[in-house]
This record gives sequence, C-alpha cells and structure tokens, in this order.
Amino acid sequence: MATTTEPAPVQPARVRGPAQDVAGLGISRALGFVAPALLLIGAFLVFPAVWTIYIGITNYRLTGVEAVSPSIVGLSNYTKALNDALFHNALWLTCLFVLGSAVIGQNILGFALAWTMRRARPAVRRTVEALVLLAWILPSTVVAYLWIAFFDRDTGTLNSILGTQGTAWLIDYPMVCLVLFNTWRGTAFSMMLYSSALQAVPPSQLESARMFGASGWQTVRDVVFPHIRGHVLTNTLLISLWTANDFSPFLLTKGGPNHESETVPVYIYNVALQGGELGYSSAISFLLLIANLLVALLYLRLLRRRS
Amino acid sequence: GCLGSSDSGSGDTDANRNADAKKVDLVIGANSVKGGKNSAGAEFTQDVLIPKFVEAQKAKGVDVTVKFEGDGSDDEVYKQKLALSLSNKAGPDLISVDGIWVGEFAQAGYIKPLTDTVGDTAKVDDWDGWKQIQDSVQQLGMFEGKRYGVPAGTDGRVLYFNKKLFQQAGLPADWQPKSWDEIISAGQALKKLQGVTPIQINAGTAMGEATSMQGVLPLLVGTGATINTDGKWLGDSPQVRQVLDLYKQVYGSGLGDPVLQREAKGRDKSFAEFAANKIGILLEGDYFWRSVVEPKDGVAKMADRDTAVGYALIPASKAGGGVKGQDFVSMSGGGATAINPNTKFPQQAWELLQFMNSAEMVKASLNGAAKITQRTDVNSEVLAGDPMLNFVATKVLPVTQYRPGLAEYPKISAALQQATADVVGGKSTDAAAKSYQTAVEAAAGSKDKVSSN
Amino acid sequence: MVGIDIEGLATVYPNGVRAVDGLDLSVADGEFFALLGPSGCGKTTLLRTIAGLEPASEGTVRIDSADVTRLEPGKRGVAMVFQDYALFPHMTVSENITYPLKVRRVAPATRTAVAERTSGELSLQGLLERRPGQLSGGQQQRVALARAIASKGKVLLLDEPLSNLDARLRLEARTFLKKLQKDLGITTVFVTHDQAEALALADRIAVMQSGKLRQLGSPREVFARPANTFVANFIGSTPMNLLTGTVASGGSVSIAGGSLPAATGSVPVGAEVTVGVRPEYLTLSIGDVSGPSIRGSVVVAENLGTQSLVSVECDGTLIGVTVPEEHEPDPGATVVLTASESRVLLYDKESGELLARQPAPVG
Amino acid sequence: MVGIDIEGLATVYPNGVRAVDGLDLSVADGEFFALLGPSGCGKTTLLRTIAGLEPASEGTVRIDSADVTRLEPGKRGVAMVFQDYALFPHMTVSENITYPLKVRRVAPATRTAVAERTSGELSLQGLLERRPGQLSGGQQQRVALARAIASKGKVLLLDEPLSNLDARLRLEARTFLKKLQKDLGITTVFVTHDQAEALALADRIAVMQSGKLRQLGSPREVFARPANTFVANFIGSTPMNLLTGTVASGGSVSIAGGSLPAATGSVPVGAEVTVGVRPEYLTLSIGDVSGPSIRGSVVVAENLGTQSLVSVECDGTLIGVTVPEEHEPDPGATVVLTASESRVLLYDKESGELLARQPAPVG
Amino acid sequence: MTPAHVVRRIGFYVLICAITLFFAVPMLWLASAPFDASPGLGVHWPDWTLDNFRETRAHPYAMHSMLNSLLICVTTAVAVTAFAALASYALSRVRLPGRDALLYGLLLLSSVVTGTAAMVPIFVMMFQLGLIDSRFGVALVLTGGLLPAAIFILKDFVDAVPKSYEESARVFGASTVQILRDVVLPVARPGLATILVWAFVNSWGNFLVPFLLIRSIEKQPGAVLLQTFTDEGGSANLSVIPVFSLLFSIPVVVLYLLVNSRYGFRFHGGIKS
Ligand SMILES: Nc1ncnc2c1ncn2[C@@H]1O[C@H](COP(=O)(O)OP(=O)(O)OP(=O)(O)O)[C@@H](O)[C@H]1O
Ligand SMILES: Nc1ncnc2c1ncn2[C@@H]1O[C@H](COP(=O)(O)OP(=O)(O)OP(=O)(O)O)[C@@H](O)[C@H]1O
Ligand SMILES: [Mg+2]
Ligand SMILES: [Mg+2]
Repeated sequence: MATTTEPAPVQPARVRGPAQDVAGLGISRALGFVAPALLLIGAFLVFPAVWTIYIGITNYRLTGVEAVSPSIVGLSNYTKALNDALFHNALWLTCLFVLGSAVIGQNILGFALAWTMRRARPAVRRTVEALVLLAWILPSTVVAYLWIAFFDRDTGTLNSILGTQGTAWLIDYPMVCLVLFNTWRGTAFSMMLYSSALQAVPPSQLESARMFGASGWQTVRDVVFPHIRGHVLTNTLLISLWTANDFSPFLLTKGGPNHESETVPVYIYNVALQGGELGYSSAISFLLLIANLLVALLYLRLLRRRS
Repeated sequence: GCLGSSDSGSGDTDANRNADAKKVDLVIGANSVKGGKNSAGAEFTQDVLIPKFVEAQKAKGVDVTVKFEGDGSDDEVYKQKLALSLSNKAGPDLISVDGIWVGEFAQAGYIKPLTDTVGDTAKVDDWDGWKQIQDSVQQLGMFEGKRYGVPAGTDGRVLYFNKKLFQQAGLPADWQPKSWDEIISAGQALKKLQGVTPIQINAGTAMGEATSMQGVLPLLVGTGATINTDGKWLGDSPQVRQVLDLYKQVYGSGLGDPVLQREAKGRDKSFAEFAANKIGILLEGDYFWRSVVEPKDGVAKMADRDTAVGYALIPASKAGGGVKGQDFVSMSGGGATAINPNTKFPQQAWELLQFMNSAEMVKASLNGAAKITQRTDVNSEVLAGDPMLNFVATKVLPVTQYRPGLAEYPKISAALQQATADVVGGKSTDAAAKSYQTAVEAAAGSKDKVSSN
Repeated sequence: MVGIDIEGLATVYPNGVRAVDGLDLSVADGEFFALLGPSGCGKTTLLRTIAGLEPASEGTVRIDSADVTRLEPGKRGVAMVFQDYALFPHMTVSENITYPLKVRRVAPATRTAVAERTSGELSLQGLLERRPGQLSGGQQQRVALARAIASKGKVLLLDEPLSNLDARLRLEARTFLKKLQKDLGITTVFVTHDQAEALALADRIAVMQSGKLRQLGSPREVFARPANTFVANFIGSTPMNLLTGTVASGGSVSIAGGSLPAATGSVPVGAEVTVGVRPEYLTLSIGDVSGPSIRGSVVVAENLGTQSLVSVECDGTLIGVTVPEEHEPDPGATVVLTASESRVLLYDKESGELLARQPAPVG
Repeated sequence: MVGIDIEGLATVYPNGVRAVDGLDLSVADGEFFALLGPSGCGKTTLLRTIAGLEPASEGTVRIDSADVTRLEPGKRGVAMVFQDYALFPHMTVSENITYPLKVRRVAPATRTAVAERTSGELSLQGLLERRPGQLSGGQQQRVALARAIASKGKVLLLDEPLSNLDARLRLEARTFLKKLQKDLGITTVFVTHDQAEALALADRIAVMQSGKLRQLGSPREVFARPANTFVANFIGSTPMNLLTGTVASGGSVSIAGGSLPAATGSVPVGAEVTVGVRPEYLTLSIGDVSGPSIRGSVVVAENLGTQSLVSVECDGTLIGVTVPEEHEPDPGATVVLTASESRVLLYDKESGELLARQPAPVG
Repeated sequence: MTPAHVVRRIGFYVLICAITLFFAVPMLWLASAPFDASPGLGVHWPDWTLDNFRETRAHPYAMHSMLNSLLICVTTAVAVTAFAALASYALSRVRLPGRDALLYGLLLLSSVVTGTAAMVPIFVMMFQLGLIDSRFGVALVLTGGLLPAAIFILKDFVDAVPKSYEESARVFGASTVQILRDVVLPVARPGLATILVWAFVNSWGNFLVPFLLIRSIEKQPGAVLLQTFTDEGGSANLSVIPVFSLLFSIPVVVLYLLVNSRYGFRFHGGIKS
C-alpha cells in the first residue's frame, strides 16, 4: 500500500484547470441542472409546507367568520391536539398501520418474495413479480374498489372463499383489513428493493454458509441480513413514511366504523373537510411531519451506527 | 393576506357595473355533471336552460355566453373547492349551494344578500317568483333574515314500509304510527319473519350527514326539541337521551342491523335490502322514492313500488310531543342558487337567476319526472300524478324543519352521529350523551353557546 | 482413505450447457490435486458438483468411499474456499473462523479453543479481533483457509484461491499453501486457470476442456509431454510452437523450410503431422550448425527477465524461442534453430493427439 | 517530436492523498513506456493527470512541447484506453470506433472509411455491427484500441489494458500490442502492476511507489540492477533473495553462514548491507565447490516448467534458487549455492538504495 | 432427491401459490365485473355481456377524461423524468456543497406530502399564477410533488453508470452536451424508463390536485371522474365503474409492460444506504 509515507493532509492549492467532474460540467452548470427541479420542489412542496405551518397557528377555516378574519391563536391548536382523544386514537392507529403493514407486512413479504424468487424458475418469477407489481401500479381508486369487493359482506370474494357469508370484514376488523390491503398494495417496492439488494450479497457467502450446513434461517440471519442491513433500514424508512402518510385507508373505510380505522391522514382530511377547521388540520399535519422527521432521524441514527 | 379574503379591498362594488354590456359571459356552477349521479340537473342546465336563456337575451340584443361548470364529487369536497374559489374572488357567477352552507358562506363574506349584490332592493323583492315559494322553503336561501339565494327544490322525510312484509306480519297496509312505541311494536311483529331486518334508522358516522337527516334530527324534533334554539346548541338533554334510548332499543334488541350502520356503503346496502324485501321499515327522504326504488331508473329498482312500498308520516315520540306541539314531524334539506358577489355582471346574473327559477324553467328541469320543486305552482301541476310526492308536498312540508345554516353545524351534526355510533356500538346512553356534551361544547366554541336543559 | 472418486459425472445447467461432461477421476488420500483449464471449461462447476452446490445430472461422487452424490453440501464433510474467500464482513476473524462450529451449535468455549489453535497454525494470532475489511489480501486468504480447516472437512476444495492476490503476494501465498497442505496432509482439490500455479503446486493435474478431461498426470508429465495439442498450447508460460510438418526419413520432420529431429516411430514417412516444440527446448544459434535445423530471421524480442522470448520468422511462420538475456539477437539477424530429438513431439494432424509414444525425457 | 515531459508533477485528491508526489519524467517520441508499481502507488492517477482527467496540483505536463497542464482533456491530443475499456454499450463496434470522429463532426463517409481501415488493422472486420456485449474480452480490448487509434491522438495512454483478459489471451494480446505500437510508432504510456508485462513490452519502465518514482530505465536495467530493494523485490517472476550480510575482505560478503563474491567497491569491510541476488543467478551444485559459497539443505521445490524453484535453508534463512527441471534435487539434500560476482548486488541496510555502482553485466 | 428435499420443494410451491393467490384474488373483480350483466361488489362467474362497455362509451366524459389523464400524466411524467435526470446527474457527478443534506431533505419531503393540508396554499398560489383550470398547472403541481423521490431513485441509477464512459468521451474531445446526449442518456435509459413509469403511475391515480385546480369538467382527468362515479351523493353506478376501472387501468399496465419488456422494470443498484 501507498500509505507507508504518510501523505500530508494539506488542502491543495487549487489551481484553475479543466472542470473536475467526469463530464466537464463544472459547478455552475451543475447548479443550473439542479435548479429547475429545486425550483419546482421549492414552489410546490416547500412553500406550501411552510404556509401550512403558518396556517397551523391560526384558527383559519374556509367558511364562517374565521374565514374573513382568521386570528393567530399561537400554539392552542397544538395544545388542543395533545388533548384530542380522536387525535390520540388516530396516532395510535397510524402506528398500528405502519407497524403492521409496512414494518412487518411489506417488509417481510417483500423480503420473502425477493428471497424465494431468486431461485425460482423464470416463468414463475415473472408471473409472481408481475402480479405483485400490478398491485402496486393500479390506480388507487380502482384498487379501493377491488378491495371493497374483496371484503364485501354479502357477495365478497373473501367470504365466498372462507364460506363466512355475512361477515362484514371492513366493519368487524377494519384495521386488519387495512393492514392486509396495504401489504398487498405496497409489497412491490420492498420486493424490488430487496431483490436488487440481494444481488449485492456475494453468492459465495451464501454458499459458504451452505457448505457449513447452515439452515435457511441461519443463513438469512448470519449472512444475508448483515449485508442488506442498510437496505432494510432505508426500505423500512421509506415505506414507513409512505404508509404513515397514506390516504388510501379513506377509500376503503372512510375512517370508520366509528373512527376505528381513522389514521392520521384520514383524520386530517376529516377535520379539514367535514369540520372545515383548516387551522387545526394544518397543525396536525405539522405534527405528523414532525413525527415523520423524528422517525427518519431515528432510522438515520441506526444507519450510521452500523458503520 | 395569506388566508383568504381578509382584505376585501379592491373588488368592484358597483352593483350596476357592466349593466349595459352587449357582450356578457356568465358561468353557472353546480355539483352535478352529465353522466354522474345528478346527471339530469347538468343536462337540463346545459341543454335547456342555457340555450333558452341565450335565445331570450339575444332577442333583447344582448350577446350572452353561459358556461356550465359541473363538478361531480363529494359535497364536502365541492364545498371546499367552492369556498377556495370564492375566497380568492373567483368562481362561477351563479353558484349552487346546500341550504346549510348559506350561513357559513355569508359569514365569510363569500356571498352577499341578493339586494346588496343586485344593488336595488325593489328589483329583488318584487320578483314574482317569491310568492310561489313557501316561506318555510324560502328559509333554505336565507340567513339572519336576509335572502342570499333562490331555493332550488326541497324534500321531506317519511317512514317507508314494505307492505308485503307488513301483510305477512299481520300489519295494516295503511299503517300510520302515532308514537314511537307503535313503531317499535310494528318492528316486533316484523321480527318474527325470517331474514328480515324490521327497522332501519340511520345511525353512526359512516354515512355522515345521512345519519343526521334520516335519523337523529327527525327523531329529535319528535321530542319537541330543535338542535339550535336562539343561537344555542342543544347539548346533553333529556330529549337527546330520549333519541339515543330509541336507538338503543332498535339496535340493542335486534330490531335493526347495526352492521349496516357501520359500513361505508351501508346506506346503499340498506336500499338494496329494502328493494329485496329484507327491511320492514326505513326512515328515508322522498329521494328514496324517486330515485332508488323507482321501477325504471332507480338504483335499486322495485318493479312493484307503487303497490309494495307504503309511506307514513314520522310520528312525534307521543302525540303532540313534537316540536311546536306537532303530532308529526319531518326534516327537509335542499339547495339554493346564489350570485357570486364578485361577478362581473350582477344584473345579468340576477336575470339569469330569475329565468332559472321561472315556472317554465322549473317545470322544464323536471323533464317529465315528478319531484318536489321550490315553486308551489309547479308542484301542484307536476305532483298530481304521484301520490307519494304529493303527500310530501302537502302533508310533510307543512310540518317540516330545516337545519340551521351555521358554520358550527357540521361539527354538531358529527357529534350527534358520533353519539348514535356510540350507542349502536354498545355504549350506554349515559356515556354517549356525556361525550356528546363535551363534543358539542368543543364545536360551539364555548359552554355558553350550549343549552343543556 | 479419504479419497474422492468420480465416475461418469456430468453436470448440466438448466440452460442445457453440459459444463461437466462425463468425467472419471480419482483423487488420492492426502493428494494436492489441481483442476486446470481455460475459462469456461467447467472447473468451477466440477468443484461445485463435488461440494454439492450443483446437483450432478449423471454419475456419482464418492468421498471417503461413501456415495455423496445426493447429499446436502453441509453433510459431505467437505470444506471449500471460494475465489473471493467469502469471509463474512460483519464478523471478526475469530467469529468467521468459528462460524461453522456455531452453525453446529458447538459450545462457545470449544469454539474459542478452535479459533486459537487454528489461528496459530496459520499465523493469524494477532488478527483475531479484526474484521476482514481490515486485512490484507494474503491475510484474508489465510482466514478463509483457517475457516475451512476449522470446519473439519475431510476434503478441502479451493476455487482459484490465489487469483485475488497481487502478483507478488501470489508467489508467497503459493509457497505457504503448498507447505500447509503438506503439513496437514488433507486431500485437496484446487482449481486454477493459471498453468504456472498448477505446475508449481500440484501433485497431479487434470487438464480440462469443455467439461472433458484432456490430460491427467504429474506436472512434469503434463509439461513435458502434453497428450494433445490443446494441452500443449495451454501449458507453459510461453506458448508451445505448434507447426505443420511432414515426416521425413531418418527420424526427422520437415517444418518451416527446415527440419528438426524427431522420434517418428511408426508414423509413415510423408505423413502430415503437427509438430510441437517448446520455445524453451529450441536452441538458437548464429551461423551454421550440423544436423536438422531451421533457418529464419529475428522479428521481435520480449524480455522475460533472465530470458528473452525471440520470435523468429522461418519461411513465413513465426517460431518462438527463448534465449538467455545475454544472447538476445538483434532484430533482423539471421539465426538457426535446433532441438534435441526427445523434445520434439508429433501430434495427429486431425485429432491433435500425441502420436508416437516416445520414452519420456529423463526427469 | 511528440514526447511527454513531466516536471515536478503532483496530484492531490480532495481528501488530501498525494497520489502523485513530485514527479519528473520524459517519454520520448514513439516510445513504449510502462508505468509499473504496486496497487495504489499512483499509476492510474499519473495517467489520468496526463490525460487531464485529474487536475494537476503542482508542476507541468508538456505534450509535443506544448504546456497542456490547464487544457481540457479533449484538447490535449491524447487517446486513452480505460481498464474496463469503457466501450459504449448502446453503440455498435463501428459506431464506437468512429465516435471520436463524430464528436469532431467528421463527415459520415470519412467515418465509415476510418472504421473500415482501423478495423482492418486490428482484425475486427467481421464484428463491426456487433455491440460490445457480444464480444469476447480480447475483442473488446481491440475495439477499445481501435477507437483510441481512430481518435488520432498523438499520444496513447493505456490503463492496465490486459488485466481483464485471461492468462493465455493476455500473452497473445501482449505480442499483438507490442507489434501494433511498433507499426504505428505512436508514443504510448501504459500502466500495469504486472512486472512481467512491463518487462516484455516496454522500451522503458518507470517503477513507482507511493506516488514517487523509484527507478527509471530499460527493462534490462530494471531487472538486472534494481536501484533499490523496493524495485528489486518487485521485479522478477520469482522474488529476489534479499539477505542481510556483512562485507568481508577480498570482494565478498558473508551471508547465511556462507559467502558470495561481490564487487564491494568503496563499502568498508564489516559493514552490514542487504545482499540481493536473483534465484536465476544462483547456481546450485551438489558437493564441494571452490570460492565463496553458501551451504544449505533443500526444503521444497516448485515446478516452473523447464525450471524448478528450489527453496534452500541456509543457516536458518530460506534462499530461492532456480535449477533446470532435470537437475531438481530431492528435498533434504545438502547443496551448495554460488553466484557470479556481477550478479550479487549490495544495498544500503537503511535506505535500501543500491550501493556500489558496478558496471552493468554484459547484455 | 431426498425425501426432505421433496417436502421442501412442495412447501416452497405451496408458499408461492399462496402468495400468488393473495395477490391475484382481489384483482378478479376487475376481470369479471366489467363483463357482467349485473355487476356487483363481489366476484362471481359473470353473465357475459358487453353492454357495460357500450354504456361507458356513451358516457359524455368517460372517454374524454382518459385523454385528459393522458395529457396531464404524460406531461408530468416527462417533466419529472427530465428534471430529475438533470438534477440527479449533477448531484451524482459533481460534488455540490450540501449535497447529502439536500438528498436527505428531499427524501423526507418526498414522503411528507399530505395533500389535504397543503390544499389551501397550493390553490391560492396557482390562482395567483393564473393556472386555475389549466391541465398544465395540474401537471406542474404533480411534478413538484414527485420530483424529490424521483431524484433520489434516479441518482442511484446514475451512480451505477461507470464514470469511465464519460471520461472516455471527454478524452475524445466531446463537449458536455455531446457527452450527455451520446453517452449518458442512452446508458441511463433503463433508469429513466423506470422513473417515467413511476411518475406516470403516481400522477395517474391522483384525484385531489386536478379536482381542486380544474374547473371545467371537459378538462378533468379520469381519476376525478372515477371519484364522481363513486362519491357524488347517492349510490354508485355499478355498470360504469367496473368498465371504467378496467379501461382506466389499461394505460398504466401497458406502459409498465412496454418498459418492462424493453428495459426491465427494477431498481438497478438498489437504493443505497
Ligand atoms: N449458473 C449457470 N447457468 C448456466 N450456465 C453456466 C452457469 N455457470 C456456468 N455456466 C456455464 O458453464 C460452463 C462452465 O462454467 P465454469 O464456471 O465451471 O467455468 P470455469 O472453468 O470455472 O471458468 P473460469 O475460469 O472462468 O472460472 C461455461 O460455459 C459457463 O458459461
Ligand atoms: N478519487 C479519489 N479520491 C481520493 N483518493 C483517491 C482517488 N482515487 C485514488 N485515490 C488514492 O490515490 C492513491 C493512488 O491511486 P491510483 O488509483 O492512482 O493507484 P494505482 O496505482 O492505479 O493502483 P491500482 O493498481 O490498484 O489501479 C491511492 O492511495 C488511492 O487510494
Ligand atoms: Mg471458475
Ligand atoms: Mg489503477
């Protein structure tokens, strides 16, 4: 190695020469490349988000007296949220939803699919992958119909299969249904991410483990998982955030029955539209954003600890 | 400012602006769209009303272009979109709003009294159409005693019953209960039939406002109370508890199917079950008769509707126990058409509004169908052939009540729905009523705005 | 006797490639056995079939006299070192070494003991707590060996174990490997595509081509008497000269405008043959010589260290010959090439098989 | 004269690594120049700095006498072949070859002509319509060369062009490359970490270590008289024996219990030195010999083809010596090693630099 | 094959079948209901008919809304792909200050877009920009929302493209534009295709943004219309919904199949940690 003579860690006196990146782009042109995207993101994502934060400290509603002259109410929307049993309920349900459908459902099913499909016959693999992806790309409104039909009380497919005519799944077990639904809907992403992650696991390591007589589970735990830990965390982070902000439960249950499946985004929607309380709903949105941030930071910490 | 219309400043306030314009553009906005479920309304506006109006104006030498902006969506979403437009001083010139939004929109300054917009009090008040609209119906377009819009049709609620099932249960075909107890006893008789849900009264949060309109509110007025009296909202009170007790009785003793009330599509389901002769008694509006079990185009057709479906007035809890001492009660809803205060052509918009509500146009809008319109002259003509609608127009409308058009109403309504959901879900009346009180207080903003006698 | 016996073995991939195609082979107890061949000839596949990582399509594999053809890899008593070592990057060296034991639920204390003993044998004592990423290539290789040894396989399989090391390290590791194998006496099959490596290390070499065995023998046999032109061309750090010639009378062959002595044996005079002679076995001289020889002119010379490889153009064909560095001729010089009779091999023109079975040159 | 002149060149990466560290170098017109060194010594960085892909932190690069230090890569008149060839996967071979011309907006007709001529020179005629993915490694390498040649650079830069080829192919490609370079006469700088390749191909070799030049010279010089122990150890297919010895009187050094003749020159008697002698230059004999010699016993022998590398243990140190295959001694035999005086090199014990400037051995 | 092996094989296939069923069964409705004379919420062997299709074709906006959807989604997908490609290329190849923070910020933002909350600001802003009732405006908003995730995923693709391609072209004297056009773009095509599909699929189903920003029903996309069939007061029109759902799904599926067969629809390097 070339490290025998300790290289002096001085910053070189940068002389102007050809651009240093591979395509000769240069910093200024690179900024030009990034600018349109940043502009759009700034205008249609960051700006509304900041605005939302502002609305969150007012008692703004779209109609009524407060529409004319909304007043700044400080943090009272936030204190209200902290005492709002329905918000607590929504938060709890969101946690269940994320935990059940993303962290456990999509993650595990996605990994299982990626893991088993690796060695499956191409025809089998293509069919299964196409089905899983189809579930992912169908428009959500259409998907909502599919699942309402699936769970239907009278003529639903599930009841026909199980012979449990008359069981109102969406009423009796709303969260279970949502978790199932979202697992079905989102597994494709985890599957794709894990299949590409698994390609990065050197086959020789899997085979080594096999040579030592390790069982499938031992191999996954001792060899595969440490390799794809980063991917697992990134994937879990992404799907958790997406699931936490997912609005499609509304299409299935509208939050019902009796708030039993009212996750935070659905609650926000109901507060904003049914109640018209935009100030309050913005405050809750902001709380959700903070929660997302906290979760993301936690994941990032875990990720960093790895190295 | 960042939030809506806090600065009303620069808008053109001259009511006679562009009054003499020879080239006029108007836009009508409504939550109906061709091919949607309220297709007929959109079709009428686009294919009949607009051409006719354009023609009439042409005769006067004015070149008018009228556009129809139809939406097809959830009422709440439509309302939000409309409010957003209005708060930005935009939106259609004529807007159709639900009666209960009039108050909130007026408070927000999105709509103004017609006299303000048109500028000339006489011009508005002298419209001959007002005479044809019953006072109770005019309430739909009014707020704090001022006219904000012209009502656009109304409806009423009754108890439907399945005569075939009644016959099997040995109940009369001309059933008319006079108290809640009679409903319950009819239900108990029906309960003996196999596979029949005796009574279905909307409850729960899943079907939203349907629970209030086709459930709690008609029952509540049957106890003699109204949800808002003199600016105070009704809180945890004997009347509310009485209503909740009834729910408890129906759904706790197997007279009703609680699951139906919890499903997102539960109302559609109950329609289908009624049409399939599986529900005995159903509290619904005349919409049910016109569009659901209608033999030709209904969504749950009943070929033998005219013979098989009976209807009765909703009784007060006991004779004379209803609001204003009535024996029978009902709730009504309906929309109104208002003028966007920011229209470029206020005078022409008012003309269009009048034209739209002329006897000729109102009749044309029905396109041969029977429906309760805002105009009595039209009603007496078109409802003659439909005993049921005639029944509503003549027997129900006189005893009916409207919801208060206040911004807090939706939350109060939600609280009522929640209370029924609690009861149907198994909570005690007491507990449900108590949490109702809390919810109402939060919705009203302060304890003083709530009465709990 | 922990030998390996392979009979009629074929391994067919799902895409129809017969990567191993009817092979018979025996590896003796304690032998250091090399599988040699060009890329894609099926060496790795054969090794993996022995290990059980690829299912055999035909034939049997016997290890220690037991038929293991249908056994799971973990149950065959073989240990394998992969080309990239397949060390688990997230485990320390000691965890890596003892992982095979952990899989078998051996008690931690025993595991530590094994780690210590094995690391001692392979001079890894100071490194037990490091991770593979913190080791040099040579150290990684030794850890992989230590792990294979700790797994207590009766047979050690190595797939190109040296190819990931840089040139200098490879030479050291090669010597180390040979010494270790001799010390442990463990039966070892080892895959390489580098003929120099196979020659240097192996007790016996199997040369493969397209899934088939082309020659089996000691390094010396394979080098000095390649059984066919394929092996002839493959073995040797400089390629063997393979030229078309005609058998002449008097024990010589005419090639490239000249002739070389050859033990023609029963090959009829006038027959066309392929004549093979290694650059190392040709002698280059300037000026006339007696006896059969070829005359040509020097084209280019490449420095090989103490030797130079000189390409000589003789009657239109290029013939390579090595000369000591101090005798490197100038390009363009006219030179004469000669060879001793025992070094000139004759191959069948069509089949490429060695023709006359001459006695092997003295070793 | 299309030479390359490098003066005081340093390339520092943003992370502070001085990958090239003050280098002076001249490459003559038409020369085949090799940059040789272990992994990470800065060869690639130097090449990329010449090409302009890395900015020089200090010093100047002159090509064809013009200072190009601050010029865009495309304006320096250099052509480069990358280690992975960097053939554009979406273009056919012919499109790949003519891409440099397309960039310069050369007319399509001319481009086709160039593609045909160049592909002819590199025997790629049949492959023009294929895509890189459908070519073998050797073919890909030739396409990359063809593309570089078609770009009409005055200087050709090659980064380990042979390392992706398998052993046999590498030998062929090596001869091909050398011949091509001689035919075209194009100034070529070529990076490798394989000393055999550098020796075989280059007109001159620069040996680098840690971004610095350690020796510059012809293959012969570098092989026979490494300027320091680093180069001594790096060059040669078998490692040079580097042993600690003491200068004795009478032109000899005592090492490993014996002694060897050496031109001690001005080195004082009794001084400790590092003695370097290649295994190829040691002679092994059985029985007594006259003059300085070392006695030891044979440990292990590795077959190198026509030669064997014998490790001899002499007074506790291992010394390697090559013998012709037919003279390979048995392990355990007692042998005597001798060497000619001119082959024994003395290096400073501390700095590792060559001590006495003896005359170069006759070439 | 040992018996244990056989058992494991069988177990494996049973598992595969179960998973396949799990994913396939809910989709059956889409295969049966459109062709059923009396479509309902439930799957049964259809009473075959094409009447539903006729009825859907007769619907005044159904077919037109598809065109609007196409217009909006193609614009969005192309814009997202183009801008994300530019940005991710620059972020991958040039060390811009604050690059990593920016990427993580984007990643977070990408997942924190809650439509309902940002509704008011977006409407007011678009109103001020005069982009109400404009399909282009809708495409802009959708583009802004999809860009962060697109950049994040696409940067991964670009990172996987060997730099030697560009360097090699650069040594030949190719200008930056030439490098991007001739080398980077073609090589990154599979990644771009994946992002294109992804952006298309995501904008295809979006309901709230077009609903809020578009006034004229003639300009509304299919997602809004489908919502109309469902939500507008009253009960669902079950003869049109299944057919429309089916038709509405076809473009995404076709696009996916096209891209999948040409480039393979997957993440190349995998989103790295
Ligand atoms: N998994 C596989 N599926 C199909 N064919 C394969 C597979 N692995 C290898 N092959 C083919 O089998 C033949 C032998 O491959 P193998 O890897 O055994 O060669 P090898 O001798 O080890 O080559 P190398 O020296 O390049 O490692 C080759 O033609 C190869 O293309
Ligand atoms: N982009 C870079 N940034 C920082 N350091 C680098 C970079 N590229 C190379 N280095 C460092 O510079 C030194 C020289 O690297 P270089 O690639 O020139 O070596 P090399 O001689 O070509 O090695 P090899 O034979 O492995 O290709 C090494 O220490 C390496 O770690
Ligand atoms: Mg191999
Ligand atoms: Mg390099």
